[in-house]
Amino acid sequence: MVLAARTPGDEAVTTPRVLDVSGLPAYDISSRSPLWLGQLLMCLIEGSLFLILIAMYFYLRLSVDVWPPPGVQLPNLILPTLALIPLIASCAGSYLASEAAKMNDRRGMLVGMALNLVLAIVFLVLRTVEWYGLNFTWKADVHGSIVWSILFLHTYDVVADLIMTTVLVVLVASGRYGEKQRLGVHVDSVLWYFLVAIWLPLYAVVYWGSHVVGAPQ
Amino acid sequence: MYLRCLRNLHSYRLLSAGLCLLAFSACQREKRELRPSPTRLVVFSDAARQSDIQPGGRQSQPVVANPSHGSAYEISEGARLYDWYNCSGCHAGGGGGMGPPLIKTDWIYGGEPANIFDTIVKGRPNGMPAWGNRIPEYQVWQLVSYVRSLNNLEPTSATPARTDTIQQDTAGLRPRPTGVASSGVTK
Amino acid sequence: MKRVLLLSSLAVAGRAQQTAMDPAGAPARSIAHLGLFFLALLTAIYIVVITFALLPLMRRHRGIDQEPLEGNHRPSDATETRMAKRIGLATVATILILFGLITVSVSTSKATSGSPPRPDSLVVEITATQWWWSVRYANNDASRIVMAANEMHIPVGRPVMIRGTSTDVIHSFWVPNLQGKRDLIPSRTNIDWIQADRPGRYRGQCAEFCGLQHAHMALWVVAEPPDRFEEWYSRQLQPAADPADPVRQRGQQVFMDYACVLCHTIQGTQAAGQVGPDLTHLASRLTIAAGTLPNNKGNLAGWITDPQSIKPGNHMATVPIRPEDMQPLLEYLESLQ
Amino acid sequence: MNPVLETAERNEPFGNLEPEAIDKTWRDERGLKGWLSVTTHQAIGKRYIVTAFMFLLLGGLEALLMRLQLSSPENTFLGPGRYNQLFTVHGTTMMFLFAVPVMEGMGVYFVPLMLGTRNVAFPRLNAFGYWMYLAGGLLFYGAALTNTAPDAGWFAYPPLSGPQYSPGKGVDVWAQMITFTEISALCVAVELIATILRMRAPGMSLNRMPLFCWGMLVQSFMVLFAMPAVMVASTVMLLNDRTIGTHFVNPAEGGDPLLYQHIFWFFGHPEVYIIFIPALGMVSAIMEGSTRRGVFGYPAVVLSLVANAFVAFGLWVHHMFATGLPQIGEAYFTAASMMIAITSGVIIFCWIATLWTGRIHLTAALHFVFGFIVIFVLGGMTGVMLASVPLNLQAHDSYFVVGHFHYVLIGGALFPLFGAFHYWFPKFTGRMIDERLGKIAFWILFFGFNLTFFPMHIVGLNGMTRRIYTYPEIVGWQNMNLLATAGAFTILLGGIVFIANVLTSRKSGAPAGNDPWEAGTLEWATSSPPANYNFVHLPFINSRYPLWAGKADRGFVTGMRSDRREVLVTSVLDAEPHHRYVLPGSTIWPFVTAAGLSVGLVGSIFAFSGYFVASALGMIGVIGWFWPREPLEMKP
Repeated sequence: MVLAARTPGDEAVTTPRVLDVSGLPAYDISSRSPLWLGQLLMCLIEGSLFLILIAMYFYLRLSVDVWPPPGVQLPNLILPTLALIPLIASCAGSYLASEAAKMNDRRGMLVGMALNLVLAIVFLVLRTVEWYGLNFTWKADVHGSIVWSILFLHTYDVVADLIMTTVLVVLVASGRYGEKQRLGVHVDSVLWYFLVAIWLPLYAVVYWGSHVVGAPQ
Repeated sequence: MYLRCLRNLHSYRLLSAGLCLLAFSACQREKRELRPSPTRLVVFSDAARQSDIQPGGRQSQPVVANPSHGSAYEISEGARLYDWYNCSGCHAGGGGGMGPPLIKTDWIYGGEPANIFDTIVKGRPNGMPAWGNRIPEYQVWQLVSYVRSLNNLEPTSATPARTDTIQQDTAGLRPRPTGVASSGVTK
Repeated sequence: MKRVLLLSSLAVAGRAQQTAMDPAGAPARSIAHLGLFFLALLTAIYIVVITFALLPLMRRHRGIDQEPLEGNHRPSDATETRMAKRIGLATVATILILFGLITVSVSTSKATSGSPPRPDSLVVEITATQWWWSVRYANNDASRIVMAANEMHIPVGRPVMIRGTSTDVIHSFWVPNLQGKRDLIPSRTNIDWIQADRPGRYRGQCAEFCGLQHAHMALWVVAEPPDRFEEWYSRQLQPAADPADPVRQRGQQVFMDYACVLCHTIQGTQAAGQVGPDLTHLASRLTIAAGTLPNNKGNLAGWITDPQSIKPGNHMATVPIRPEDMQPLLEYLESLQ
Repeated sequence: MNPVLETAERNEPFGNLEPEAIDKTWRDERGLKGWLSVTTHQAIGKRYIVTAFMFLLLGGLEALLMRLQLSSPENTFLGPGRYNQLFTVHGTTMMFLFAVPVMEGMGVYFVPLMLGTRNVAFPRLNAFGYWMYLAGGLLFYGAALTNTAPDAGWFAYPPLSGPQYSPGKGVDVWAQMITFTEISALCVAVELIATILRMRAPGMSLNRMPLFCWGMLVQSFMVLFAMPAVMVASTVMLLNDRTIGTHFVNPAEGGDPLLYQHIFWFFGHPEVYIIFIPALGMVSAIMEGSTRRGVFGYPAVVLSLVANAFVAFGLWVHHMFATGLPQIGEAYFTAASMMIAITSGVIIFCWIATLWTGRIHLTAALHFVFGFIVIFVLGGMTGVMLASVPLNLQAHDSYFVVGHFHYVLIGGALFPLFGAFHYWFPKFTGRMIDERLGKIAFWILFFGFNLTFFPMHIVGLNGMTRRIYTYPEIVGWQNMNLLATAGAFTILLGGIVFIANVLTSRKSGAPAGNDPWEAGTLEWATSSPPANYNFVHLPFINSRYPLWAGKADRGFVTGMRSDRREVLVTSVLDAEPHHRYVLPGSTIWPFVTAAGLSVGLVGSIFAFSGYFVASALGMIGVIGWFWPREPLEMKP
């Protein structure tokens, strides 16, 4: 497809020029799709949301001497660190599904998404256990407020994405899918990678934050 | 195009019905009479004497409507007065101290608005002074509403979730499920 | 524009002093000079830019008459290059001017904000509350501490360090004749300094929106020669004398019997409320209700009877004082010099 | 009817030319359900604009009431409670319910036309965004009518706006209304970026894109990074503090009211540019159409737009100089704030060069552009003064600032917008707007504007603070205030002339034809008003101003299917065709989703569980939205 700029006054073309695009594919399951770009932009929005929360964490940390506040027990590090394993592994499921979506491999998509879902649920269970172990709530003090906000917003996003993945599993399993839904599977993986990637700094802040930048009473 | 569609929707009717509903729910909560009416400026100069004839025990009271009930502004004024008239000196933030607690408690003298009103105006034995000879009726009702709001007896939509103070209770901190005693978690 | 400026300054002359354009002290004067410099330079630039923007409306300035007319117009390359050079020059000029402005601005900022330049400054603690100002003259000797409200007296020629905070919402301390504003924030203390170089009464006002009566939260700064200031200061140190006159004695009793005593302090009596302004020297003040009304007996009576009609939403309780009690109360309050 | 079509028919028989089929494919359903299901970008753009104008009128009336109250000292026309509600609602309406949405509406309407495509990339998201915006506006004004208007100012500083000092639900309504408009703004930003980067006409490389599209692109990216900040400030911090007792702004428990200010202004300052950068694009478009030449120094203008956006995120602290920050920070933020003057200066210089070298056609629209320059540059000058810390400390929160930002916002956004209405009116309606009435409206508005806002600078330096509902006589502010009030009513008169002009011209203006101004960009290459599908044949171009370039430099795309809503996806930089892409059809699900979400979000003002209701209803809506209905496998 040659559309390079012609110099003005180029007289090679005299009749109205016609660009026939009937040969181009009618769908493209790749990062060239507008939907993929849209998903990336969604991730940017959520990314800036979480970055602001991280900035808030450190701002609040720097304005007091004792951190975490008296009475708050330092969080357990083992469980959340262990929980990273299924979380990161679940990306493999996403990757499998998104590659299978390109090839229109129904079985691959189902296996990938199922793997993603199962590992993500393991992660969520571990998170719930750890979360329940925290000895403070958002009402305790500002440390509780910021930690709970981060945990809540990330969990909320994870659950929302998992519900969409579940819907896609249902569609693919029941055979009600076409290019559009395959594109959906592909794009769904982008959001999942993002949610996993953004958790790493959030994890560091929430669990290591009070250990590393904390100061005892 | 807009108007045509609104007509299709019958949304005028819908909208006005919705607005009426909203207005109904909002009117009490958002009521804010900055200037108390003259009838509510009474001070009860003989309050202290009256309290003597009702020592102890729960009194049955005629149902008196609390004019401040459900008004967010009046509850917040009550909170301010609670602090300013030094109720907190004895009752702390509601948890009690020198005086009995006001939160989640069995009311010694009854928890109806009229009971609390009486308690404030006439005082009670063992230390509760009679305030009726000093503060006007409208402020007593504001205090009544605030005290009741501490026990969720006022609509939650009219009550703030917290104040700009140190948390009085340890509601925000809970024991670990492993059974670590909550007494180890003090603020 | 000039005429409007002139008119407005005329309107202000002879009235209350509350303007940044007539500085009465060193910091405000530096800022006003900086402002005039900015104003002159920026006005000149503005006139030049707008002239160039409007000139093309006159045909002979369009500079394209020699070029052929088409459905759309494409100026010659020479014209475009000439324009590009001019824009480049204008941009460089902009950068240089801004660099100059930043330098001047930062150096003025250093000179006018923060702690006062002299160590012998008076220290005044301002605490803002919805909707009045508590003024406390700090002193290492506790018996030399003066409490006042809504009015501060300062000696001419001596810097005054302001340590400001708030008890509830954010307020802002602004006496435009003396200094720029400084926010008063709960749980923080902000520092600033003011200085008056000539005697006068300067009006200040809360500048950060603080609720219903933001409009009626003014204070007066009275700048006096040092000896007059010392005189005022020693008077303020005195507690209120017990009234001798029976009417005033009755008035004092009224004050103690009604709710007044719950909120106000009168030193030398049992009234020690911390909620409202200190009234020990009420009668010596220029205004009542934070600059809302001139301080005279009639206004005071109106204010006590029905504060909500004068300053709707303020936190002074409407106390129903019996008519026969009112006159003694006013007499007593008027005696608190 | 369509020039592209006519040319094509005259010169070349195209294989699959089926305008009737295309029309059938892109037509919206009729009836109420159809009206609620519309996903056409022109319809939604118009809805945004009309709704935003309703809010402009409301906000303007509120301003008039305030001006009446301030016209004389110790006035008792309005009490403090009502006045505080009025200025809060006025500011909030103008920022969140008028200025941002109207710019989005213009973008939604014109970007696909200027890019030579058929719709935005995500038409359903577009519809959803509009419904959220409408719901937010209805919530806000519904609450205001039932006396639940917020009264803590449009930036709602805690602790004043916090649980203790703002009893009632007004501030909660304010905070949640922001969520609605911010969801809407984010939807538009996402779809416009995707449209601009992926759906430009073949050959429209980035450096051939109209400046208005550049403005919308830059603005959309700013929305992307700024809106999450206001979400954190209004919802996470303020609303949660008020409803569930978090402590973000409670100093007693380690919170900090200044943190709120930082985060709010990290959004709030870019917000000004979010409003103003699309306006720069409009000015450029009007200038091109009225001087018959491309804007001088196109690359410099584009770079300045982008630089403005970057710098805008680095100077929020100049709203907080009075809070007492370290001096080194003050110096940095002074410098950053003044840097804006450089990039804005370059743009202004380029426009002046455009005016000098173009062939000026003094239309009503160009009147507004000149008015814009005169007013906006003055606002810029006072902006430079405000960037200086000492001057800022005197002027901050006084009427000087009120004057300044009205010069910047009304001068910088509203005048260009009015100009754009006059310029693009033929495209909206197919008829010309009355030029004479347009010019009369301009002169009244221009005079009234300066009469209202210029005196505010003076009275501000004379010590008049913002947001006071009255002032004593002794301070001597009454003359200036009376002038300002007179000016406000002059503006009202100008507005009435403008509205009358729009209403009469819409019915009886001269028919416009496709390209009444002989302008060069693609929106003029199609009929006025455009059909639902914009172009029968998608254009492909070879220059920045294809309509000026002559037939040799533009052409048509063939081979698109007409039986489904197909668009062409092109590469990001050079716009080389990559694949065909099918846009989803009209559906009622975005409306249903928005309605469900709204119910939940309104509930969340009263109880946190409202968010779960919102999520559940929203999720059901989204599943319905994406549920496959069309033939599943796409044939090429």
